[in-house]
Amino acid sequence: MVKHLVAFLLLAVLAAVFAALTLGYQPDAALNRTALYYAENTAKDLGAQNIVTAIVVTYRGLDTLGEVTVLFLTSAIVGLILSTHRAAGESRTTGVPAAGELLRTGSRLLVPLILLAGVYVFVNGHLTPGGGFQGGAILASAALLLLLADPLHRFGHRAIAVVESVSGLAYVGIGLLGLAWAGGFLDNRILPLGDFGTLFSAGAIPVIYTLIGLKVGAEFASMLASLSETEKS
Amino acid sequence: MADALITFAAVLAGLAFLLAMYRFVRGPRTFDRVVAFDVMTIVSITGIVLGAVVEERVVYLDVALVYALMSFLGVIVVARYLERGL
Amino acid sequence: MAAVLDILGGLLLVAGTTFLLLGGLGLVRMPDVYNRIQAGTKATTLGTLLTLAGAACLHPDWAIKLLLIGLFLLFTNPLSSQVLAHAAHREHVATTPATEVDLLDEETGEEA
Amino acid sequence: MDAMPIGRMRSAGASFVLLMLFWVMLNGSLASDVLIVGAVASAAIALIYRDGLSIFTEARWTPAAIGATFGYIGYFLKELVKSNLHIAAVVLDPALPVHPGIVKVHTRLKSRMGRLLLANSITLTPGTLTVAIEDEWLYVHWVTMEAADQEEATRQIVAGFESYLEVMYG
Repeated sequence: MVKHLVAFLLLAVLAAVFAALTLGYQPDAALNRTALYYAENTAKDLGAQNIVTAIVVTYRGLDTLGEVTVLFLTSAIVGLILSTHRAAGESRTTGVPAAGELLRTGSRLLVPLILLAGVYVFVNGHLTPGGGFQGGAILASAALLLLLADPLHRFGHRAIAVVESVSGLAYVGIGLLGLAWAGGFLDNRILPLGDFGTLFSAGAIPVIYTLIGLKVGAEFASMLASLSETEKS
Repeated sequence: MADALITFAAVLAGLAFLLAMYRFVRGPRTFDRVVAFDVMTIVSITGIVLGAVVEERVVYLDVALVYALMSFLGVIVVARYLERGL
Repeated sequence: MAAVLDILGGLLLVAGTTFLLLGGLGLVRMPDVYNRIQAGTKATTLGTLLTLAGAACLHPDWAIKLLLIGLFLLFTNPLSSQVLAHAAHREHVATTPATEVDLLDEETGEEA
Repeated sequence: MDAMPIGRMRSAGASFVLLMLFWVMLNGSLASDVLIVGAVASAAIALIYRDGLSIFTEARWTPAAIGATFGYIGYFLKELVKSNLHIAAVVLDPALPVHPGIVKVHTRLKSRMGRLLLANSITLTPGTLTVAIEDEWLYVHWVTMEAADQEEATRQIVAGFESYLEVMYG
């Protein structure tokens, strides 16, 4: 009883703090200098409708490359640590209740649709909220659904690794092309900017986001694969 | 008139959310909480759609779709975990 | 014409959220997990569909995307409920004492 | 890639059609750039994910099946509304008149899509929730159980949808 009371009180305090924060929030009436620059020049310079995407992919493209690298290192380390466990007992597969028929059929219907939704999110990164990281996470959630429907599913490590490295290399390659043909590393103006607001616009941003999406998806999927195989054996 | 109806709808959705939250807190079993969580996420989808209507931003609907996907996966992940199938 | 659509849309929104509210009420009142899943799934599915229809009336140009969300929900929502109910049954979550028969228990030979 | 068997090709084609439909609805546009990207992505997914199913995979394309599809949609929507009024009546009744049970019912459907749609439909219709499906038996949780007898329960729960789905998918 006392425990409940304490939990309730804590919740109430938390609610009060958040309420005070939200009610007291006053958005700035004018954009500050940096924001103003991006707001005014993004559409003109890069042809991207989504300013956040333009900042992430081009203005601060190098940071994004760093983030992708961090993610790559994480997945590599997860794979490395778990692979030592995996060697022990590879084939023990009993004791896992199989998924029902409905989940198996349903997942075979939904996995392709989820993959396509992921593609939609990263291809349209310059037009709508979302982008490479979000789309990649959705791709990986399709892999998670596969695993839920069949806990013993084995992913093709080689295929995942190929997708990962090819998209990573192509990403850096496009960055270098920007250095050669346009203003600098990861400049998106190596491709024509196109009509503002259409799918083929904003230069190389959709291409870069597609590569980031594939890379992130492959990294998450390989982490999932390592984790699931360790659990089962 | 339509604005008043939208506000009323938002209030009803909020009440539904609170009822689900009550079940989430009360339990008693994890499964009850998962059901409550499922209902809460779906009420949130309605909330997102209402938000899109009020703000007149079609892009919010993409968020609603991804949210629907995540709520579906979330429930299945927990269900499979609880029956030790993951 | 637009005014009529607006009112219709608003009414559909209210109808949809009313069903959501009933679903929430069912969640609170129903005696065991299985009955709660029943109330939750049905009410939220129709409730959300009606809300989506209402939004489509208010913004006819969004209709296709709203239809897509509705179709997606029609497949995923019952599926997750079924998986959850099956998991609850496998873990032997008790049914309410009012339950009359449980033919799944003895026949499927799932490990106890 | 070696030559694909005809069955695989048909199945990949069905997946591609569904994915393309999904893509166009998602984008809400028929512009050529949208279609090109969608076709490439859909083809890649349909070819790479070989276990993919689509609502068209096992569908029959006879005129009767197309008629049955419309009949099914109408019947389903009617049952969905009825189901919610039923739940509302139960929940709002102060006495909470539930006498649930899990009954076993029989289905004749063989195709995977047909069975998935049947189970989903049953879950969304008055007072019933599919808990499991094994071979030709469905285990259904019923909030207000009206018949424990297997044949009677099958007639009440399954028969309505099955008659349509049998024509659509077999």
